[in-house]
Amino acid sequence: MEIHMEYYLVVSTIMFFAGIYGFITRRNLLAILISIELILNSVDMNFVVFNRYLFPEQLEGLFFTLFAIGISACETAVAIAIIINIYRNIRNIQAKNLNQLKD
Amino acid sequence: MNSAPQEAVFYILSAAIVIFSVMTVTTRRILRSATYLLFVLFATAGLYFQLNYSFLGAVQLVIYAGGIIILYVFSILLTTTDKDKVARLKNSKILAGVLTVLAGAALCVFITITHNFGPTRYVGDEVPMKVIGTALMGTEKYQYLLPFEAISLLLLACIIGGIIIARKR
Amino acid sequence: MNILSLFVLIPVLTLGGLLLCGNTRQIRSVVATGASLLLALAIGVVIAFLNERAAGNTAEMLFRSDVMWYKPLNIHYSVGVDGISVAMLLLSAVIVFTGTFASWKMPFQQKEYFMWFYLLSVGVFGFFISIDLFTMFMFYEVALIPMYLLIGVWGSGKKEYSAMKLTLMLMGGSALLLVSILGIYFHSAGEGAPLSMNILEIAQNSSMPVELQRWFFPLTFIGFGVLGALFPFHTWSPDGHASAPTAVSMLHAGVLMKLGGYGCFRVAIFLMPEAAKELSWIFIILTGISVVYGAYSAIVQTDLKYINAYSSVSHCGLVLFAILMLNQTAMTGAVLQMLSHGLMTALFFALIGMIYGRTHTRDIREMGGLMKVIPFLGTCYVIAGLASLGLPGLSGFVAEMSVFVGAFQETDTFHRVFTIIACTSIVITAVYILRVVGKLLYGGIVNEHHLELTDAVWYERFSVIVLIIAIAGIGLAPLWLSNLIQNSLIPVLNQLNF
Amino acid sequence: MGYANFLYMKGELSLVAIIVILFIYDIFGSKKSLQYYQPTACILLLIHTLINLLPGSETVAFGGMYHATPMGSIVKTILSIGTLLVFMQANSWLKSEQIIIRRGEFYLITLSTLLGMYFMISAGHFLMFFIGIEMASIPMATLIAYDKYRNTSAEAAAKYILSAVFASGLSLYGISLIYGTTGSLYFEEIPAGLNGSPMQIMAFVFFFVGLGFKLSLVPFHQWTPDVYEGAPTSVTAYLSVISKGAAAFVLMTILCKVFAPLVTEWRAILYGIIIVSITLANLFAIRQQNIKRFFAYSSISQAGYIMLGVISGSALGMTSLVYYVLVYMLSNLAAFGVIAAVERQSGKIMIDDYNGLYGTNPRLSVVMMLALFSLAGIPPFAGFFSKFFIFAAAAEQGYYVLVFIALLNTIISLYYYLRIVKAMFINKTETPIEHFQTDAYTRISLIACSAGILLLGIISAVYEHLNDFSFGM
Amino acid sequence: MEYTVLIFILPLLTFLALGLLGTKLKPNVSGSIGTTVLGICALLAYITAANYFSMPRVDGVRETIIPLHFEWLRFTENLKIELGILLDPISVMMLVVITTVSLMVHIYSLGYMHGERGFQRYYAFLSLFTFSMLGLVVATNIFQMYIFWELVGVSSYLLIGFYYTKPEAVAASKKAFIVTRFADLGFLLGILLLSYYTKTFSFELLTSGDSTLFSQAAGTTFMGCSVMSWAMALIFMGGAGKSAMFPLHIWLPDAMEGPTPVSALIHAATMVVAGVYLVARLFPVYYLETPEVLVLIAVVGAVTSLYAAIVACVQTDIKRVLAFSTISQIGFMMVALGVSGLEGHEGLGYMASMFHLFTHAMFKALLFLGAGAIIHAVHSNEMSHMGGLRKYLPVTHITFLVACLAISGIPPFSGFFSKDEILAATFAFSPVLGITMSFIAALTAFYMFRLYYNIFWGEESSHEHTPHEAPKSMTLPLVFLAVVTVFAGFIPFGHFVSSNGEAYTIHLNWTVAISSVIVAVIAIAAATALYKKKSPVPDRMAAALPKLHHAAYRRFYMDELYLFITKRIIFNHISRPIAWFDRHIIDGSLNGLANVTQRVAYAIRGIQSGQVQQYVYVILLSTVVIAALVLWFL
Repeated sequence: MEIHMEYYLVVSTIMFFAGIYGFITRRNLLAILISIELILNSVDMNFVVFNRYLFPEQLEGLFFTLFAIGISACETAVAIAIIINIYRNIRNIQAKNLNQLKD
Repeated sequence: MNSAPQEAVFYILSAAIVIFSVMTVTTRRILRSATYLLFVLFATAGLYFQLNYSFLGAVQLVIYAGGIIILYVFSILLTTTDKDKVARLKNSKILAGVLTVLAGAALCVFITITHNFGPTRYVGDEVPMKVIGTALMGTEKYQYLLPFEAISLLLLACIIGGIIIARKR
Repeated sequence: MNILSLFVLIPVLTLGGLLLCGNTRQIRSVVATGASLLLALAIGVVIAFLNERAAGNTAEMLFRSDVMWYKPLNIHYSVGVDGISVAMLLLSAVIVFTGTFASWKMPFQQKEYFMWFYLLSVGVFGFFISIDLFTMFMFYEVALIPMYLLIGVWGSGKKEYSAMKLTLMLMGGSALLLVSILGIYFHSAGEGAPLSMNILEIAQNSSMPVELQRWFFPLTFIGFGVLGALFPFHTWSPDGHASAPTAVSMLHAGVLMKLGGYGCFRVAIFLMPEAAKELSWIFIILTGISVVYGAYSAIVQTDLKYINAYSSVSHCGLVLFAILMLNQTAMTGAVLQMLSHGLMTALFFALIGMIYGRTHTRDIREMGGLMKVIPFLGTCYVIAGLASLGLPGLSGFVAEMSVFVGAFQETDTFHRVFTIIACTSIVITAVYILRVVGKLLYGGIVNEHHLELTDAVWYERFSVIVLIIAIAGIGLAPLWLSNLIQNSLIPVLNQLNF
Repeated sequence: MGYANFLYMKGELSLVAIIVILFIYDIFGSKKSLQYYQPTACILLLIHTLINLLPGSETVAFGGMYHATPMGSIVKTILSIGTLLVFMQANSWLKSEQIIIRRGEFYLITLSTLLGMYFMISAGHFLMFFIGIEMASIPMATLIAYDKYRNTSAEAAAKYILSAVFASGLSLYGISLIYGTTGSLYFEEIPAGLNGSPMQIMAFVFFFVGLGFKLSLVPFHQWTPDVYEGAPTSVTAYLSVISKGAAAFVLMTILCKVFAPLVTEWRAILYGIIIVSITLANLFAIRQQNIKRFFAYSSISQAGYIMLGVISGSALGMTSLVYYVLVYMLSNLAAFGVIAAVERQSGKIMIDDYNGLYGTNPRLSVVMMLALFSLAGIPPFAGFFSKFFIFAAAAEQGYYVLVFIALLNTIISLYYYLRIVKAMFINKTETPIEHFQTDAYTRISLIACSAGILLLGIISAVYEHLNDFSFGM
Repeated sequence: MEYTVLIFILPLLTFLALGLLGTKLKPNVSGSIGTTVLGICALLAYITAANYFSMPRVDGVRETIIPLHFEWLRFTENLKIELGILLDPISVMMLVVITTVSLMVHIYSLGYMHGERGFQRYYAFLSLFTFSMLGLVVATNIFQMYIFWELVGVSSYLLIGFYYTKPEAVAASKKAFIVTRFADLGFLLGILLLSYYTKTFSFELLTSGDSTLFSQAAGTTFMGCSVMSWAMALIFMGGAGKSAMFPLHIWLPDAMEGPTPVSALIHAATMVVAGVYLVARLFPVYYLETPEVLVLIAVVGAVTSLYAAIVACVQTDIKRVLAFSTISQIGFMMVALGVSGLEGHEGLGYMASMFHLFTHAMFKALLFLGAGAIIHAVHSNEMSHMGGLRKYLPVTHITFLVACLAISGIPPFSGFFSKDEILAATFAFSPVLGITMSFIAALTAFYMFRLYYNIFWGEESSHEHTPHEAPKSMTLPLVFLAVVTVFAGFIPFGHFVSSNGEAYTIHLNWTVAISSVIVAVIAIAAATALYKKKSPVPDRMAAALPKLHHAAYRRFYMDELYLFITKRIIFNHISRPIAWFDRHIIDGSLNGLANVTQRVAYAIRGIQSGQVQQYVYVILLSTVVIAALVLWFL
């Protein structure tokens, strides 16, 4: 067993935080959404790896990943719908323009 | 999974994931960003295959790579204007982001590495489709009919909602 | 139906009646009925109480009634009265009664005014009949909030500021109180025994460890003390009283501030006697300061209501001071002082309101020689002043003397020194009372318009006279009252001597 | 067993049935018959509420995936009552010109989110929990964007969905680590695997973010004011009570059932979060001018109070929490009912606009005042009782200092609640909101809310009923 | 002797009736009601006295009778206030004095106050005062005394401030009340101390000579004095306040702003001697337990007497002169008590003091009423507006002269006898004191005749209208009192009143008597020389010692001191700072708290930037921080 499970986890963690970084630094709403995909994807990977390495008897991780992919698709769809709506309203999808509501 | 090629595959895919992830969030062109994301997703699917979760890999390819990325690309094309890329964050904000993210990542990685997960029991077998199918449609423990039904309702609701918001009227 | 529950029910019914009222006449008849019923009830309860006691009923609380309310927390609606509560009920009824007549004419929204007023009285009466900590606290808070609107809507001057300040400070007090009530509740019974909110049961169990009492006693005392105008938590009082409409000032200074003293006594000292003994010195210092401080502050005020408010700080300080002496005489004095201060300060505020209603100023520098034009109000003001400075034959004297004699039973130097300090207040009181009387009533007319003022009309006379009769009643025949109170103090004293 | 498992899910099934009926009605109903859509929806939901009124017994179905407790069932009933009230208040908004074409979908989506909450409440497995929480939040975003030609509505929706997805990402990460360290996603199996290792603690913290976000606890709260302000008022009402109530109950169940071994840790976390939530929200609320935004901060601080029940982890705490949620729901809905009515009538949503409201609309003002007093915890209104009980629950576990801090904050909160009372009763203005008549649905809902506020505290039966079914750690 | 209760009840009822009915009654109706009732009271008092003094002595001692008492308020088992009537020689004597003088004043006022606004009120207050004063003297216990003590103070306040539209009157009434109130604080503290250690208020017990009563206090000291000394000194402070002893005398001259009959009744004959009465009442306690306080009393009395006599010599307001004269004479009484012993002839001072109290009440009331008649005639208090009045006011002149002679100690007028006893007692105690008191007696004679000559002799000043003799209602009391003054000295006073209740036979100490008469005659002669005719000598004397004269005229700046303490110290340096502190520090800190909260609320608004990424950043940061904190600390 040369490939330690931790390797996978490190990779997924990096992906996770890359997503977070993207989320808080990208200016375009769609780019932010893309970063979210990274986050979700890394979580999926965690589940799969844990399932495979630690608890292979059941398929809990696998199924969780399966459903998570579905849910992330829903999220994306709704989020994109909203973003498009914003685009219609203000002809622009820059995050900084979402600033009418503030203290 | 003791063979060298396996390892090589893992390292290549890992490298791809790490590199493309970072590029996804650092490139200033949104379309490229989507493309890099696609690569990341591909690589992830590759890892699933490598872990012998072929079904999952396939789902990943079909839904993520096939479905979601296409959605992204269309909406990007629909909404992008030229001036978008000009927008840049202040360095201080980027720095704060980088530092926080690095701190978080360091914490997580440190804890992950130092954590004792106990003995790993790697079983390299492919999961048969039939097992997956029964589990998905069963009502016993470790079977997932209820979530399956629930997610269908979720999808329905999201579709209705998405349409309501996105349609022109 | 328990007779005591009527004290809550009558105001509630009055509220309901008011809701149906259309015109001023109906409103007045409803409130007059309600107030009279309450007064009659209070007198009836006092008589019934005395009869029961005379018949040899020695139960700690009479007219008990107990209904399970919130079972999971063992909260009961539990009522009962001892001599002290009976006295306070009578006081409240008198002041609600006179307050009703004092606000016979309201410039606007009379219905709403009386609704809040009676909601306030629900809280007051409920508080005095409760022997369950929860209901006690609930009624306490019921009494606080109507103040905000009564002052804010019908008040004068910087009413919004005052109303907010008063409400928030009193809520601050009740925040402390709630913590300590919870603390008391969760230590109300020994290991395994069911917890209780009932004051009598808690006192009987007395299972609260002293270390915890040390925490909760100050909280409770300050919590109630805020309402009792304990230095330095008294500043809501001058502003609040100054801005409040007449009857509200009456009820507030006359009754609501007594909730503080009563609560300190009934909850803080009764339930946490060990800590009371240990920590009383802190509060003796504070109340001692209150007594003198209020009096000195009153000397330089120019607004009639401010003078009276500071005087209330001084007098209520004396109440708490006396309670902390932890002996029978002083505590009797404390209760007497509550009654006495309640009545005379209500009288004061009623008169100030009536004078203000005529002169449209409360600044004593702008008034003078009013005795000549409004002799009735002037005379009554002098009587109130004399009561306040402790003239024998009026209630203040009896109360103050009981307090001082009681306080003198504590021999150590600390108590002595503070007792003497408190005693000096009788001189300072005389100074500010006479100053006001001199400036306001005597001397020449300052403002020519004041020559055309008319003296009190019937409803004003009525409420003032009722109050004066009550004050003189206590002052002339205090023995029955003091016996009533002294007998009721025995359980507390037993607690204190464990 | 098999598919008979579904029969255990009475509440969910009837809700699905309503969704389907309404869906079909919306699609196939003629334009004329659609005018009965609103009453139909309300009546169906009422029936649903009534048939699920009795709590039933504890059921485990789908091999532990679905775990219904009587308390959960009560919470569901409370939520459906709240939803019913929101429907009634939303009526006049839904009838407005721009929205009427999307009216049917409003009910469908709202009910789906309600269904999501049901799943959340009855989850016995993290997957169900996750699906439930997503189902309660993703379609919610579309509701928030319902006034889709209003920029703020869309902006609020974007902020909501982005924050929500981010929070659920963190939460998922936590769940994955929990899975990795305990080997199970079933609630009843997890406690055995929890040993308090750093990884599990970190996992818990990440997991907590998701629910913290839904409850809008500080520091996961910042979306709240923006979204509350931007969303259509009825949706804000829904968001502020139903979604929050469900999340609070679920948080308590999960903390008590699943994370019981980590009790020291989560109590410490909650301790800090409660203090920060209540205090910070109060400080923010003080100077708000927009009444919806104001209520957003108010709801954040209320969530902090709700957490006092959670931190106790006792049966008393759970009773108090559910009771608190119920009272809070009625009070908040009463307030939002008034806000919505005023907004529909005059378009005014600033606190200063309420100056002199009592002079022109005494009834609405009184309802608003009841709601505010109840929220501030003034007796004899129900809010006093709920606050008292929740404080009692926390004090029982010895959290006196926390209770004290919370109580000090009630002073600040009283200040800002009184600001509105002051505006309505004391302040005078040249141009008050004119007298108007609200529609029947709003009136009924406001009467119901007021009755609840007045009676819930005095009548102890509700609380005692709840207490029969509550459980703690 | 239960009927004695009527003596109190009747004035009280009169007060209530007149007070409540107020202006509904015609003035002369209320006046005659008040006077009639007081007549009855006086009659009853005489009957009481006759009955009491005709009772046989028990073991050679006059019995103390308590015909009536009931419990009024109970503090503890032992400490209870009883209201009742205690009859013993001094209280019976006081009953007679009070009712007599009061009756005279009532009658006199019918004329003097005729047509005044508030006539009814005046009679109501007079009744109240009479009631209170009577209650005071018959008190069975020290607390009852305190109660009536306060009531007396209030009636005095009300009567001084009778002309309430006059600012001076208002100020004077205020001053009188507050100063005596301050003294009463001492009285109260004294009572509290005394009663705490003796466990009783009762005079009977306290004066029974039972030293076990005081055993509890033994050994307790405070600032070097025994606690009993403190208690008794404090009680004396109360007495000193009422009796205008230096330095608490300042209210009395101002109190002359009240109607003159009131001054006669309250501020000359009755109330101001309450302090003397108090000391006399507690005399056994003073003598047996705290003799050092008696010395203090003697010293205070002497100082006061001297001070007042000096000041009286230069005053120009006739009522002020009389007021200082009163202070001085009360000083005599105090000195007499201070030097007295208890048993047998040791008790000469006590007897003399009481005797002087009695005679003084009569002739001082006479003087004041006479002064009233004069003022009535010339409408001024100032000597400069008088002079040569003997033609116009013959009755007044004669009676006034009688009183002057009495106070100067010229035999056979009553003052001679009583003052002589006092001087004898002081000489017996200490020759120095005796000489001092004799000197004061001389001063007394001097200033009284200065007054007399300035009023009735000397140059006539111009009058707006010719002064005329007062009406019958006013002259009648003058004549009556003059008669009493002439003959009272022959009463065998020691037979009735003595320090231990045994009969005491007065023996004139001829040395003292003759010397004091000589001194008085010299003083009168001096006054005759200086003031009978307009003479430049007094002015020159005043010019020779300008400072002393001025200081004496300004009453040695005692009023300025009083003003300094009240206005400067209490008002400006205590009350104002406290009020400021309250408004700015206490209130300010609360407002500050509110402001800080508001400030913070505004300061933190930036956190809510409206940027969703910032929100998310906060979520992330706090998640990491929470995780790190929990991991670190737990």
